[in-house]
This record gives sequence, structure tokens and C-alpha cells, in this order.
Amino acid sequence: MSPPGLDIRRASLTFGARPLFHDLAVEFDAGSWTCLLGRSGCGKSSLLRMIAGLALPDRHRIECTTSDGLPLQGRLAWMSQQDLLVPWLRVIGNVMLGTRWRGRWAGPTASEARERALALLSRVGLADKADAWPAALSGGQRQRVALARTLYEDAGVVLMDEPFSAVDAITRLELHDLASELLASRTVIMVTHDPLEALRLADHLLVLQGEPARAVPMAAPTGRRPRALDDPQLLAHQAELVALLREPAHV
Amino acid sequence: MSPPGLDIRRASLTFGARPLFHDLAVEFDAGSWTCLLGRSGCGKSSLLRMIAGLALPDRHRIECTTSDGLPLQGRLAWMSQQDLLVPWLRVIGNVMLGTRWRGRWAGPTASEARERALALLSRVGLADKADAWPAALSGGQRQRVALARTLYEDAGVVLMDEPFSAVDAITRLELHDLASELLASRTVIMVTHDPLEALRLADHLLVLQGEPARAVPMAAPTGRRPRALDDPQLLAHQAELVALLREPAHV
Amino acid sequence: ADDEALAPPQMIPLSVMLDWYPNPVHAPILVAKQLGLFAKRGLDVDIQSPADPSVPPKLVAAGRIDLAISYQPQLHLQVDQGLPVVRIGTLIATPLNALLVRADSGIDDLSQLAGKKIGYSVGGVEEVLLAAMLEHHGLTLDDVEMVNVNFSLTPALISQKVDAVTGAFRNFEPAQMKQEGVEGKPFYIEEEGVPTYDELIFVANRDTLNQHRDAYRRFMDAIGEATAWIINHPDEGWQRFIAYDPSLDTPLNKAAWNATLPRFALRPAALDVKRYRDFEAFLLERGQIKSQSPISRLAVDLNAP
Amino acid sequence: MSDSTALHAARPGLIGKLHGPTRALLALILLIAAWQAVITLTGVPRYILPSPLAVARALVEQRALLAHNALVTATEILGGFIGGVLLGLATALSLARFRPLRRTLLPLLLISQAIPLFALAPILMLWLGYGLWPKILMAMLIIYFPVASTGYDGLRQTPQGWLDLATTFGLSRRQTLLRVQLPAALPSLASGLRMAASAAPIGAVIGEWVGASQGLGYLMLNANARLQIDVMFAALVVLVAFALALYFGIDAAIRAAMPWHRDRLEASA
Amino acid sequence: MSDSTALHAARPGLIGKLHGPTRALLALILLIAAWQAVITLTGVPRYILPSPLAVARALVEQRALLAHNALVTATEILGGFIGGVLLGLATALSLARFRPLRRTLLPLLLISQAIPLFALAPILMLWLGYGLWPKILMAMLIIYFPVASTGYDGLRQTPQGWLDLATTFGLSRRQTLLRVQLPAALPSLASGLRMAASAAPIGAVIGEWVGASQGLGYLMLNANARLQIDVMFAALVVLVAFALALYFGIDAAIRAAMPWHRDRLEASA
Ligand SMILES: Nc1ncnc2c1ncn2[C@@H]1O[C@H](COP(=O)(O)OP(=O)(O)OP(=O)(O)O)[C@@H](O)[C@H]1O
Ligand SMILES: Nc1ncnc2c1ncn2[C@@H]1O[C@H](COP(=O)(O)OP(=O)(O)OP(=O)(O)O)[C@@H](O)[C@H]1O
Ligand SMILES: [Mg+2]
Ligand SMILES: [Mg+2]
Repeated sequence: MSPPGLDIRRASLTFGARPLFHDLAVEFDAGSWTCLLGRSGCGKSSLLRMIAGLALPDRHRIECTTSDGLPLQGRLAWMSQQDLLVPWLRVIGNVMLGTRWRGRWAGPTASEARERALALLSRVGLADKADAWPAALSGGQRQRVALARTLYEDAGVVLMDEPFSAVDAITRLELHDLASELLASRTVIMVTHDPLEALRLADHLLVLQGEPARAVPMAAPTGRRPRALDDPQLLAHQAELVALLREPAHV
Repeated sequence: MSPPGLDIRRASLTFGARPLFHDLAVEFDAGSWTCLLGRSGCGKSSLLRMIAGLALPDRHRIECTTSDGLPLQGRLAWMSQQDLLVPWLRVIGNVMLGTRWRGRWAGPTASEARERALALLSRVGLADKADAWPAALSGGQRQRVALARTLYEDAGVVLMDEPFSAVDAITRLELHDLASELLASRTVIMVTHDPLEALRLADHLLVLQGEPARAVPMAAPTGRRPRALDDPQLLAHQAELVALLREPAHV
Repeated sequence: ADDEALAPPQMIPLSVMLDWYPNPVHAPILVAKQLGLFAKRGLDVDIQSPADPSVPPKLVAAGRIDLAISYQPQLHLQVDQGLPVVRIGTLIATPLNALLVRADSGIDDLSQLAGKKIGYSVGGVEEVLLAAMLEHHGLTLDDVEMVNVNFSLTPALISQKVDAVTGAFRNFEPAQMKQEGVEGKPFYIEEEGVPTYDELIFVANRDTLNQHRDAYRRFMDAIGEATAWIINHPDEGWQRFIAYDPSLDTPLNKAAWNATLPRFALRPAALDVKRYRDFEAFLLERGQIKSQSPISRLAVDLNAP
Repeated sequence: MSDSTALHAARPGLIGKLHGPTRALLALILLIAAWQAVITLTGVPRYILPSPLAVARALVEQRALLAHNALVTATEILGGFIGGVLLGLATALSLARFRPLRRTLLPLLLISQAIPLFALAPILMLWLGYGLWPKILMAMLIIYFPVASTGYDGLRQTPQGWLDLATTFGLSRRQTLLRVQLPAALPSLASGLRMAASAAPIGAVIGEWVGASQGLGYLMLNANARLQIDVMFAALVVLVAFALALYFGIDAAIRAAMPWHRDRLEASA
Repeated sequence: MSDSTALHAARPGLIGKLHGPTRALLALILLIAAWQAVITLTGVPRYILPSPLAVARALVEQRALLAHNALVTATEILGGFIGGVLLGLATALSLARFRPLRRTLLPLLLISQAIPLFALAPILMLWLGYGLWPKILMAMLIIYFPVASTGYDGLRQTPQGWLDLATTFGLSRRQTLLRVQLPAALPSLASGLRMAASAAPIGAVIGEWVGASQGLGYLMLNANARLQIDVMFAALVVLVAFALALYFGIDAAIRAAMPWHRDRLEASA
């Protein structure tokens, strides 16, 4: 299985009279991990939605080509900024949501699928919550279930919108390791607000900047992901990244 | 106006057979800023709810005494982990929610109150969104409205649950300044997952640890809040704090 | 204008409730009003109609209205149940009730009803009347199937959902069938083993009768005058009738009008005691009422000394 | 290659245009066609189901009669609707506000709903006479329950977070009910209001059956008793027109009252 | 000093116990008291409103008659309820699934709702005869609309996020409808089901009034005509008991079908 790269062209989005971006063009290499940063409200989540082919309330257009020319549909997993757990299924059911909702147990049997979901749950530290209702989870626990659900999909292209924003620093590092491992050769586009997180995980850094926004690329540190926290490159890059983020939103 | 300190004693919370904490005792000095940290799911949000006098689904008890002996009610603002914007009011209405819902314009006139709300909105960078519906906001924008709503309350005791988790790094620093300024002499209890954030803002650090959890205090850096990011104390303390957080959850 | 000149200064208000929506059987009341015969006698009569025929006697008993149109068989049940109502006059002096079949059904004799489906409307005594008719022909209720078709007697019969209906009015339903192109064939119940009775009567509250006796007397007097006038002038009567409510002017009502004229009581205030005795005995014998009542509890002759 | 160019642009206009009247008209034409088809196919006799043409003729010929009676019924419907909605709302709020009330009042409510009105009719008439009020009361009774029921269900289901917020804001239970739970219950209540709007005419008509000397319900029964089925159906048509007008009016009012909801609905329509 | 020791502990048990039957019993006692009070205060005569005692006596004395007719009506109610719910659900799903349908079917639905059943009843009777089916159909018609209406409203209001998730999961519209929107609409649908449960008996009774030779509605009409008001009210009592049983049964079923909802409700009760 080799995940496709994505070539985004002429992405435009306007809310009312306000163009968020106009004729944006970005390329995402196959199997690479891109971190998308930008000021709050600059359109990161919206861009992710457009790539995922989701509806937006106002005028928008996008041309999205895959590197292998096959449709993206069915090879994509999306983790939204909200956890989107469904209250009528227990935690385990929420992790296996894709399988449950599609109703076909493609390949593995039901018990194998369940095994895998349980394994993922214990990887995100929630083995003991498999049979809990989502309503009985803390904010960070909910986010971890949503992460497990996304990883469970085992998709070639993974879009994640601030996936670690609600967990504590230690858990966050553990989840970095987990995600790096499980998404090793996938095409990942991840929105984050944490510069260090971006520098640990990304092959490519992309900062949405200005209005209408341009996508400003920045070189990522070298070396295997996830990079060690004490990697001296990180500190060096961090200053550069923060400076880039600081640039006035209104050009 | 001098805000009260809080003396929490014999705080106990049990979900089913699982005691989250038992006979916890903490003191919050009048006018001090305490940051509460701890692993995801350790009970931070629940503790905040208990202090705020909110319902919890299972057995719990708390004895909460104020330093001036007056009731806490009416002097408290709570910002939950979810933004809790109400969809049927525009952004400005959500900021002034307390005034609107209570229906008495205690002291200031309606237009003065509105002025203040607008000023707060522009401080959190959303001046142009005052008349937008909450549904048209990004995640970070919603959180900023919730912050503005909390600050608008102008309460003596302020409880905030991960108030900056959804905004970008730059905005976050700006909001630190804002909150430090407006909550200068208030009694603040803030849950956060970002050690640096805690070290910038806190007079006292408190780590919830173990199961049932104990509240382990840690010395905060000295100097005026918010401390500069390049304050050498921060880095030194950070290692200590992370080590404290790393301690195994299950004792 | 002459009538008004004669009217006493103080008009007595009198509320009268029909048994059902206005139709030709109510002609004497409506025409009396049209002709000003009530006003002439110092009565200010207010006419109302219910959607449920069982309601008016109850309202009379409760003192809510003064007079109601009811049915003699019902009167016996009402008095037996303790309602303080009493008959003070007669509107239709024969049964109107008939058992109706399609003319093309081949039923010439009620004994042919064995195994048939018979529809009936809400009546309260329909079953007893039918039982009497069947027994008269050597059958019992168990030989037929009874269906309560409520107010859809004609449609049920025309569309052959039932083989016969009972509780049909002989002046109305056959005309209705004819209008729809189906010939109906009535069996008159008083010829089939049921004692004869007054179909439509006026009832008043027995407890307050004496207070109002004079007004009621004048009321019945007006009814008598209107009846005579209608019979003398049937066409003018029809015009007065439809003038009461223009929506009454339908071919069906016209047909029913002619069938109804001969059935009006010509001496509406007069009382035939024997009818009430006989019918009460009939109901008593069949267990429909618990006990016999003194005749004065059932009916009065307002003009009796 | 996946291309979703301009997929979701500029739809609201089109849907907006087709709302309300046009929709209803379309449906009406369809209904009349179906009606005629039933007659043609099943050969149902005209004293049971008259043809659309016959009914149209009755509509024109009896317009004065219909108009007069329609006015009466319209008054009853409107009065009943307003009264029923107010009473229903008050009940829902009381049920949500006072816990002890719930255990006893709710079953009573149900009982009131399960009693065929005809059984109560003589009682109502005895107390209220034959005027406008018993009919308005009947319409109220019919409208009352959906509003009270959906309103109560909506009030119960306020997301806990907002209730918590209200608590920390120091709101009284009454304030919480009116300012937090009530707006939060609007979508659910809207469901009940729409249902009530379409049921209101029936309420008035039943009221008229119980006792009346004018109104569309009276006219219908009266015409039915005389086998003037065309007039009866003409009255029915007017009645249905009322119900539709009320429904779409309420629907528009609900949309106007929930402006924040509109974008979302149009976006997902 | 504020002390909220053990404020919210161990409540569910108590509330749980008071649910359903006990609640209903309490209400019943209240109702009977109110009933007697009305009689005592207003002096309404017994042939219009009999005393509770007289009705109780009729209940006992006529138990065989009542039981026989109740069985018939129960069958009709149950059949109508099941049919109405299924049909209503199917309609709600179709409306949510096929956009063109909405514009035309919805007004038709409204029209069907606005037509007093009595007007349709004779037509139905003539087509279907006087057996069990027309009554079941009548009960179905009454139950149908609340279910279809609240179901559709619920299906429309699925939070956008779940729909988006379904899209990225590659679900077909049908799968989305059945697996995402339907469970999300359960609370709203529950509201409609409760309403339907309390209305079902009326449907059956109206069916019986138009043509029947057994059943509680038939019995009521007959008893009313014979001035056996106590028997009529006894039948009414049985009918109301049915409505209550159905309501609380449905309510319990709904609670069982939404276990995730239970905690929340109990927590905020
Ligand atoms: N209704 C409930 N029933 C059972 N357990 C619950 C319930 N609500 C919360 N919990 C449990 O209580 C614990 C504490 O929850 P809380 O929200 O206080 O955590 P937290 O410290 O704020 O975590 P986070 O950092 O992830 O927000 C969690 O482990 C959670 O599973
Ligand atoms: N329905 C809508 N109508 C109008 N404007 C909208 C709507 N939805 C989003 N927007 C605007 O679009 C902009 C981009 O929103 P988006 O959610 O993509 O931001 P973001 O970059 O993800 O921000 P954050 O970091 O805060 O999550 C925001 O300024 C928001 O106000
Ligand atoms: Mg976002
Ligand atoms: Mg929390």
C-alpha cells in the first residue's frame, strides 16, 4: 500500500465578502508529514475540510489531484477539531466507528477488528475505558478516543486538526510517538498550534499567513520523526517559526 | 474590592468504585494565581466544578471556606473546558451573557456594558466578529469569546479550564498578557496542560498526581507575571515540572 | 306589524334545542318562528341544534335549556335513569323509524333477514325494536349480524356494506336513496310487531314545569298553529321553511318535505296516555327499563285541568 | 482526480424560492390528480367521494355560505392556537420547573389527551354553553398537548454545560428556565408548534361538532347529514387551506425566530 | 462558608422508584379526587358526570362486557400503533433521504393531518368494510403524523460534524441516514412516540364510532345512547388505562433504547 501525494490548486474560499484564501496552491508529497500552522481563524480547519471534500457554507472551490490519479475517496481519514464522539456508542464502538457505520467488515473478522480497536485504545492509555460511555470521559480522554478512531481507519491520507490540543504534556509526547509509528509512511496533514510539536513531527512546515492567506513553506528540521525534545535543531527552528507566525495577519 | 482566598478541605470524588481523590486539602491564597496541572483524566476539571459548586453525576463532597467568611456565590466566574457559547446569541451577546441572563444591569447602563464587552472583544482580537453568530467562528475564535465572557464577569475568583488550548502560539502569548492584566489581583485557579504557560502565569503550581490523587505543590518562578519567555528561570523550572508530571499515575 | 302591536311588553325568553340539524321534521318550529307566532304570544324563542341527539334532554334535565326535541322511546329510558324530564308535546305523532332494504334485494319479508348484516345508527333502543320485529317473524337477534354504522345509514346500504338498516327515518332515507338512484324499500316497524309511539316529542324539565307551564302552553299553541298552517299551505310553508336558512333549500329536503307533512301531530299538546303505557310495558317486558313510572312522570297534558 | 468545484455554492436562493407557497401549490395539484384518479379507478360513488370538479363548483356556488362559516372557524382556530400555545408553554415550563408536579401532572396531562373529547362535550356545554368559547377551548385542548409535550421534552434536554454556566452566573431557577432552557428548547418546541398548527383546525371543528350553529365544522356535519357531500368537501378544502396557511405561517415565524439556525439548515439542506 | 456535602449523591434510586406505575397511581388518586370535587362543587348531575363510585361499580359489575370489548380495542390500538410507527418512520426517512419528495410530500402530509378523520372515516369504511382493519387504519393515521413529523425534524437536525465524519468514512446516503441520522434523531423521535402512544386509543375509538359492533368506542356510544353514563365512563376509564399503559411502556422502551441518555438525565434530574 503506498499512499498518494496530493496536489492542491486554485483553492479559494470566501465567507461573505471576506476572501480567506484565493487561488491557493500547495503540494503534499506522498508519504510525507506536513504540519499546517497559522493564526487562529486564518482558515486551517476550512482548508482541511475542503481537502476532505466536506461541505462549507459559502462559496469555495478547490482542485485536488492525487499523485496516483486514483480518487481520494476511501483512502482518507479526517480527525476534526471537535472530537465528534457519538454518544450512543461506547468508547470501543466509537473507535471502530468507521467499520460499524460502513457495516462491512472488510477483510478482518469482527473479533479481529475489535482486537485492533482495543489495542489502539490501550496505546492511547484508555484500555480501562473501552466500555464507558463517551459522556463519562474527560476532555483529553475524548480527544484520545477520536485519535484512536482516526488511527483505526488505517487510511493512506490522514488529515488531523489539532489532534493533541487537549492532552497533558507527557501524554502528548507519548501520542507523538504513537502517531509517528502508526502513520510512518502515510501522507499526513496536521493542523497544530504548538511550534515544538510541529518541529518534532513534520517533514514539511506550512504557515498560512495574511488575508487572503498565502501558504508560506518553511524548512523542517532533519532527522527521523519524532525528533527528540532536546534536539538542538528544534530550538533554532522554533525562533524562526514563531517569527513567521508573528508576521501581521493583515498584509 | 478584595477577592477572597479559598480553603478546600476534605474534597472527595468517586466515580463508581474508582476514587479520583479522597480527602484532598488545598489552599488558594487571596489574590494569587494557581495553575493546576495533571495527567489527562486525573480529575482537574472535576475539582474545578466542585469548587464552583456544580453538580457531578456521582458521589462527591467538598468543604470550601472563603478567607473572608462570605459566600463564594456571586463572586465567581467559571470558564469550562468547552466553550459553551449559546448559538442563539451573537458573539457580543455571548460576551455579555452574564448580564443578559441575570437581566439586571447592575451599576453600569446597557450601553456602558456593551462598550466594555466590545473593548474586551477587541482585546481578544475579535472586534470585527461582534455581530457574527457563534456557528461562524473557528475553534480558536470560540475559545476567545468564552475567555472574553469570563473576563467580562469581572469576578473576584476566576476558575479557568484550559482557557488557551485552542489558540495559536502568538495569540496565546497576547492572551497571557491580557489575562494577567485584567486578573491582576484576583484569585485565579487555572487548569493547563502547557508547563511553560503555567510557569509564565502562576504564583503557585499544583500537580494532581496518583490515584486517588494528591495535590503536590511546586514552587513557581519569582518575578512579575507574565514572566518573559526567555526568563532563564522558566527553563529550569520546566524540567522540574515535567519530571513531576511524569511520575506514574498509579501509585 | 300587527303581531308586534299585540305583543306584550315583556318577552319571555325560551331556548329550544332540536334533536339534530334543522330538517323538514322541524318545520313547525322553524315556521312558527318565521311567522312570528312565538313573538305574538310573548315568547322570544332561541333555536339551537346539537350534533349528538342524546345531549338535548340532558341539558334540559340540567336546567341549561328550556325545551328539547327528543324521542318517545328515549324518554322512557331517560325517566327510568332518573332524568327529571317530561313530555309536554308531540311533534311527530307516528313512528318515523323504519327498517330499510334495497328494493332490488329481493327481501319481501323480514324473515328473510336471517344471516344478514343489519346496520343501525346510535339509538339506544334499536336492538330491542329489531328484536321485536325479528321475533314477530320467528327469528332472534342471533340470526343476524348488527353493525353500528353511526350516521352513515344510507351510504352503508347503497354500497351494500350492509343488507338492511334500521333506525332510518321513513320520510328521509328513502328519498336520500332515490336521489342516489337506488330504490329503497321500507318496513314500517309498527306493522312488524312494535307498539306504535310518538317519534318526536318536546320535553321539559319536570321540576320546573309549573313555573313555566304558561309559557310552554303558549309555545305549544304556536306549534299547533304553525302545523295547521303548513298543512293548509304546504308550498308557502316550504318557502317559509327554507327562508329560515337558505342552505335548507335542497332537492332532498324538498322530497322529504312532502313525505313529512302527513306525520306532523295536528294536536301537538294533546296526550295519548295509552301509547306511553303500552310502550313502557313493551320496554319493561324486554328488560330495557327497571320499573314502571306513573304516567305523570312521563308525560303531561299542559291543557289538562 | 477528485474535483469538487463550486459544489456547494449559491444554493440557498433556489431552495428559498421553492419554500412555502410554491411547494404547497405543487402538492395541491398532485393531490387533486390523485383524488380524481381514486374516483376514476375505484369508481367510488359521488355520495362518498365527490369529484374535484363538483367540489370546485360547490366552492364557487356556496362561496357566501362558506365565507361566513369560515370566518367563524378562523376566529376559533386563531383563538385556540394562541390559547393552546400559551397554555402548553406554561405547562411545559411548570413541569420543568417544579419537580413534584412532574410526577402527578404529567399522567394527568396524558389522561386528558386520551379522553375522546366527545365524552366531555356535554360537560363542557353545560358549563360553557354554545358560544365561541367551547370551540376555542376544544382547539386549545388539541393544540395544547403537542406544545406541552415537545416543550417539556425540549426543556429537559438542555445541555448540562449551559445549566452549569447559569449556575455560576448565579441565575435563579426561574431565570435559568426562561433565559437558558427555553431558547435551548426552541428547535424541539418548533417541532411541536408545527404539529399543533396542522392540528388546530381539527380542534375547532370538533368543537363545532359538539355544538354549534355556525362554522365550517357545523357546515360539514350539516351537509353530511343532508348528503350534500360536495358542500362538505368544499368546507373541508377551506379547512385544509387554513391548516396549510397556519403551518407555513408558523414555519416562517419559527425560521425568523431562530436566525442562527438558518445558516446551518441551509448549509446542510 | 459554602458547604455542599453529599449534595448530589445517590438520587437515581429514589427517582427510579417513583417512575412509571407509582407516578401514575398518584395521579390517578389525584384525578379521582378532582373528579369527586367537581361533582360536589358544581353539582353537575350524575347523568352528565357520574361519581367515581358509580363508575367503579359499573367497572366491577360489567367487567365481562368491558373485558370483551377492551380486548377488541386493545388489538386495534396495538395494530395501529405498530403500523403507524412503522409508516411514520418510513415517511420520515424517505423525506430526509429524497429532497424532491420533501417539497411535495410534506404538504400532502400536512393536508392528511388537517382533514378531520371523521370525514375520511366513511370512505375508509366503505372500502374496507366494518372489520378490524379500518379501525387499525384509523389508529395508524392518528399515530402516523407525530412520528413522521418529529422523526423528520430530528433527522434534519443531525449535528453537521457527524455528517462530515460519515462523508469521510465513505458512507452512502442510505447508510448515513440509518446509522448516523437515525440514532441522532432518537431523542426527538422519542418525543413523537410518547405523543403517539397517548393518542393511539383515540384513533381506534374514532374508528369504532364510524362503524363497529364491538370495542370500547362502540360500547361508549351505545351506553351513551341508553343513558348508561356510568358504563360509558367505565369504558372511558379502561381506555385511559390503555393510553397510560402504552405511554409508560413506550417511555420505558425508549429509556432502554437510549442507555447513554440515562446517566445524563439522572445526573441533571
Ligand atoms: N459521568 C461520569 N461517570 C464516570 N466517570 C466519569 C464521569 N465524568 C468523568 N468521569 C471520570 O472522571 C475522571 C476525571 O475527569 P475530569 O474531566 O475531571 O478530568 P481532567 O483532569 O479534567 O482531564 P482532562 O485533562 O483530560 O480534561 C476521568 O477519568 C473520567 O473518566
Ligand atoms: N459559516 C461561516 N460563516 C462565515 N464565516 C465563517 C463560517 N465558518 C467559518 N468562518 C470564518 O472562517 C474563518 C476560518 O475558519 P477556520 O475554522 O478555518 O479557522 P482556523 O484556521 O481553523 O482557526 P482556529 O485555529 O481558531 O481553529 C474564520 O475567521 C471564521 O470566522
Ligand atoms: Mg481550526
Ligand atoms: Mg478537563
